[in-house]
Amino acid sequence: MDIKTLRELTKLMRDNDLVEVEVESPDLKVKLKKATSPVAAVAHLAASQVLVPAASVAAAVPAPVVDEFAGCKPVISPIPGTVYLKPNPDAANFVSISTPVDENKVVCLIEAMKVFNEIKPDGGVKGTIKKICVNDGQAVEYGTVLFLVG
Amino acid sequence: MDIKTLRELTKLMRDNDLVEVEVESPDLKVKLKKATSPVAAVAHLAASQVLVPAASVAAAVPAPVVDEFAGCKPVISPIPGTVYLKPNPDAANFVSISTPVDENKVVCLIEAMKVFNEIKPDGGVKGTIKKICVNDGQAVEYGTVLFLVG
Amino acid sequence: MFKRILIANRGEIATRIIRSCRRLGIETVVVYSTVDKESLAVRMADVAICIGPGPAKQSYLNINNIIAAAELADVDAIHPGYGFLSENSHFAQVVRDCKIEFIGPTSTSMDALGNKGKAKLLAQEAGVPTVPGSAGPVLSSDEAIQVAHKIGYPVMIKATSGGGGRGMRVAHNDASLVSGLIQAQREAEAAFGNGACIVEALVKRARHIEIQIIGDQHGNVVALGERDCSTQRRHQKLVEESPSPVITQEIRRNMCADAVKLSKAAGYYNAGTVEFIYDLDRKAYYFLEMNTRIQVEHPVTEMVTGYDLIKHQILVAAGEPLAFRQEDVKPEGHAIEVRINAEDWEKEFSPRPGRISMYVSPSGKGVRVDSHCYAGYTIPPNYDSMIAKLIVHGDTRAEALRFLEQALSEYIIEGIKTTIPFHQRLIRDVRFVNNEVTTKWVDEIFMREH
Amino acid sequence: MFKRILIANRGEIATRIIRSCRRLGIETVVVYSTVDKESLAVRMADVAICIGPGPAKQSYLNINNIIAAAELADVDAIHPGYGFLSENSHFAQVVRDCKIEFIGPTSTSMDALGNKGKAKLLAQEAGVPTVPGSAGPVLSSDEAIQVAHKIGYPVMIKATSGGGGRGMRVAHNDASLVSGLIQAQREAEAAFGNGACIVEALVKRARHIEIQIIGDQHGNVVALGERDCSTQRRHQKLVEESPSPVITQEIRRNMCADAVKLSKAAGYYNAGTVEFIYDLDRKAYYFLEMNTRIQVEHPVTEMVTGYDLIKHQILVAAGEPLAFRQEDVKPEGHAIEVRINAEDWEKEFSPRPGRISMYVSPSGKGVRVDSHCYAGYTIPPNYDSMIAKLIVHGDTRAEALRFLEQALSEYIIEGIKTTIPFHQRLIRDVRFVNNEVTTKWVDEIFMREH
Repeated sequence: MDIKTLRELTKLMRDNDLVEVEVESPDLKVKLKKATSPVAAVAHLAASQVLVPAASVAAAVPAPVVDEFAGCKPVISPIPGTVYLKPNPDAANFVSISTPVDENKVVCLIEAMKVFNEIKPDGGVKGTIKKICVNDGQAVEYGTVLFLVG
Repeated sequence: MDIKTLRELTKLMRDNDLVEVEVESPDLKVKLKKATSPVAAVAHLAASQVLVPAASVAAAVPAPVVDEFAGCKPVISPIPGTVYLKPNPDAANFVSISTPVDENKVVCLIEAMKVFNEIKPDGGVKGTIKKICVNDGQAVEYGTVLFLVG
Repeated sequence: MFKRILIANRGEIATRIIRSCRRLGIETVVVYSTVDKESLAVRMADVAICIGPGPAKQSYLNINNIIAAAELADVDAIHPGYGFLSENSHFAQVVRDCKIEFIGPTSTSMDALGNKGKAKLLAQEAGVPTVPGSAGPVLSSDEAIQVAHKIGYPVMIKATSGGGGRGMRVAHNDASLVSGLIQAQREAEAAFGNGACIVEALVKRARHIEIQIIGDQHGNVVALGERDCSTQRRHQKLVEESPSPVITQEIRRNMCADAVKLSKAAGYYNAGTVEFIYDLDRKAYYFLEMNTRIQVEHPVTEMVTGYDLIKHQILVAAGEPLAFRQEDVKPEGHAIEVRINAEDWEKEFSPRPGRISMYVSPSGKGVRVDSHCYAGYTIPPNYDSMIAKLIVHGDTRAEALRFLEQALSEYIIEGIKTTIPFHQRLIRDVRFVNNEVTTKWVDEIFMREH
Repeated sequence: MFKRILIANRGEIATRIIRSCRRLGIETVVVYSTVDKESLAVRMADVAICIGPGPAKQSYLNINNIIAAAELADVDAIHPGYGFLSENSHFAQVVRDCKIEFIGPTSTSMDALGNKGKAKLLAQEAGVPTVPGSAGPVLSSDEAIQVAHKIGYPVMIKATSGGGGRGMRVAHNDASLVSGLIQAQREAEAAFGNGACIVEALVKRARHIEIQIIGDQHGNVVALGERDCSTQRRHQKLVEESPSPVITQEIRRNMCADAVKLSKAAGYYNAGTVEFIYDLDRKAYYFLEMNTRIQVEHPVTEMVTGYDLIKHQILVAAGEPLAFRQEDVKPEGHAIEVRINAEDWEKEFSPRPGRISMYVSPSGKGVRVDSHCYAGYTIPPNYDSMIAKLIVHGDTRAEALRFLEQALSEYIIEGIKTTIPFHQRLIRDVRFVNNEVTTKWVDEIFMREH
């Protein structure tokens, strides 16, 4: 084993605010654990995965992100309100799995203060919808992950 | 494995505020764990090694026990008091490194309540002195490790 | 009565408001920024809604998101706490326009009293003494010089908007008046978007004494005695106490009556504080400004009067008449509050946010701690550095000081630096003990000796 | 005065003693077992010395190791706290033989009062009322029957050594008296190494009321009023308050006078508690036993009298005359203490030691918490399960109860189960509020309903 791998792992922990890392490969098994407060959200992941920023994940997704969505970027709610996945009750959803999206594509509405706000992925997020994380009519807060795009 | 790797691992822990590190590779298995509070420093070593009871180590040995003393058993102080390594100021020490000891061998005196208590390794501990952990005249408490025997 | 209240604030005041709501059986909704996810208020509240990222502008000052949260949670009222949007009359108006009660005064009286220049005029009309000076903002250097000559140097230049010492200058002659005025106007323009400044007489040896009032929507206003907040550093209060150890019973009575007069003149209701400057040489007080919200130091008044001010804020906001009359208010004993900040007092009180590794707060007869901290909590760097208010209450000032010394010595906060050691030195200083402190004493004397 | 005191105890009382030592400028040395290494007392003390492993017999009851630590640390005195060695007259003697002061009474008066049979005789000689019954231990079944016939059934059989309900039996007729006596004797022999039992009249509706006294080495003894500890479960106190809501001023005065009389008769000094049983039907009180140490519930008396009992214990142990006289003692208001234990009250109050993950204690006017707990602390399974004492003080009992309800609702302890929910139910029970509780009420009525 080499200490360099470990150093890189700890950097990964720091950068992503992880408190525990376990990696197991045929020739190496590593477990790293940080001092932690009881409440902190803990993410377990396999090596080589890229993380969704901890804060947004912690704010909204109760279950740990697992590798099928590794590399995805989240579209988050910018305001507390109610999500609508379709423009009106009889219409089809704005997007479904595999719909290509970019900063010009409306992905859902969030009703707040009687106003229906059109939500579009912001600049950096483009690709196709990989996961729809909310239900139609669900209450969301700032930071709630609405979609994963990859 | 060499002590240098261990030192680097502990530095890594310090620098990154880790409380637990486990590494397993074909040629090495290490687990390092910090006491969760700032005061205690407890080290668990490789699988095959026999451990010094955590509490006694915590009470007296500030630095982690490393493998040259792996497998050693401690002789602990049964009472708070003052250690004397020799029967009188002009005499030689009761024991020195490599002295064979068993439950009949006086290894030091502990003065408590004006009484000089003869300390002998208890039943399970026998072998030769591997390390003298206290100085002549030093104050000790219950659990202070006096000697390591292996 | 309200069924559910949203708390548009954070930190200790959010937990403080939750406590009073529980006492009243009212559900609580807190809004929070992403960095406050682990805060005690979020844990204590019945509902917590994230409204934005760390920077206050995008969360605790984000009116849209707060209103959206209030509607989502279907609350009856919003308590703004202190700081953030608490003195923003536009926010108060938006809240009320949404048919949600704002727990505070009307936007109109906030506007009338929140602006220093306007408030001074109102005070003068009501017959409340004000510092001699310009009748309103000075419009030119010439006008400023005229005023200064009439009241005599030294004079103080002050921005009408503002606070915290910004937009303030002292002038000893015409030249420093002219240059100081320009500087103060620029500073105020930059900081508050309003450069208007007034000129007034400088009080050399001042105590800061304020009167807590509370009014209902039926025209009743009651004064709850004074708080002496003269121990300040750079215009930031460090210690507050009641009663003031330097004023007579007669002055106290007059200040209270004037505070009520002014509040009534502005049609004010809910809790408010009328700040006065007390001139130790002239033994006279002058109206300074009014804070149209609950204040950090309100527990001092709670300890001596026995009234839960947050509770009564909520009751009068719900339209109830005040539960007590002026003659019911009988302050007892002596209360002192010290503000404990996550700061290194030896390094210019620079903030020291970080993780609290160990936290044990003091307790005992006459000891109260208002705090949102706990072991394992990480103080975010985004907001102010106050982490606790330690309040003591004794039969006498001497007893209160003994309780305070003991409580400070018992307070264990590890992992970050705090101002506890500063307070320990301060309260042992014979000049503090003997009440020889003025509002400039910490800056000009105490800090230079340490 | 003492320069350095060793505290031969753990938990909240160790931290409590450290606080008073600090107030007096006395250095503190705590002894601790290996499982208490992370305890708050170890952190707070100036010096901490490990004296043995977890089991109390090898550490907190290990006289040799405690004395060795005292000599190593060169202390002037030892405070035994409550429990452990606090009522061990042999320990007190060994300490004094080593020229170290024992902060407590003489071994002689401990012996005279610590044994229930001897103490009862002493009380009778001093003219203090005792429960009608045998003049001392009964030596045979015949003698027991004779006594029972004289005082009338039902009667109580009680071990002369003992406490906590062990070695106690009720008998309603000759047969149950004979079998109960044998059982009680066996139980007491096993538990305390002494099988002697007395027989006395059974008080059907009893309140437990005790008088706190403190005496100096110059013959002064002062009574500090009573504590009513009638809310008990299996003879373990759950709630203590002062004043007692069920006795008259005259009875209070007589109990205090009798407590002083008994203490003087035994040449008693330092703090002690004279326990009485109060018969609600006969409106009469009888001496029960004396506790020759500070008690768990001493803060109740501190809150109403304003005296720091631990401080005065230390002062009188150092030979100083009592700092106050009987006429100075003027209890004010009403204080209530509840004991918060790490127990699951719904599972027969079984202990639930473990790690406290989150800990936020209540604060506010009239609220005091004596505790050694903090977030991150692991309660070891080796000792008793008490983790905090919550004490409130109001002007009236009703106000104290309001403070208590609020404080209980604010207390956050996560990671372990505590008896907070039990206390929340208890203090809302109308029979508790209306003082209809007897010493058996929790066992026989409240717990069956829940």
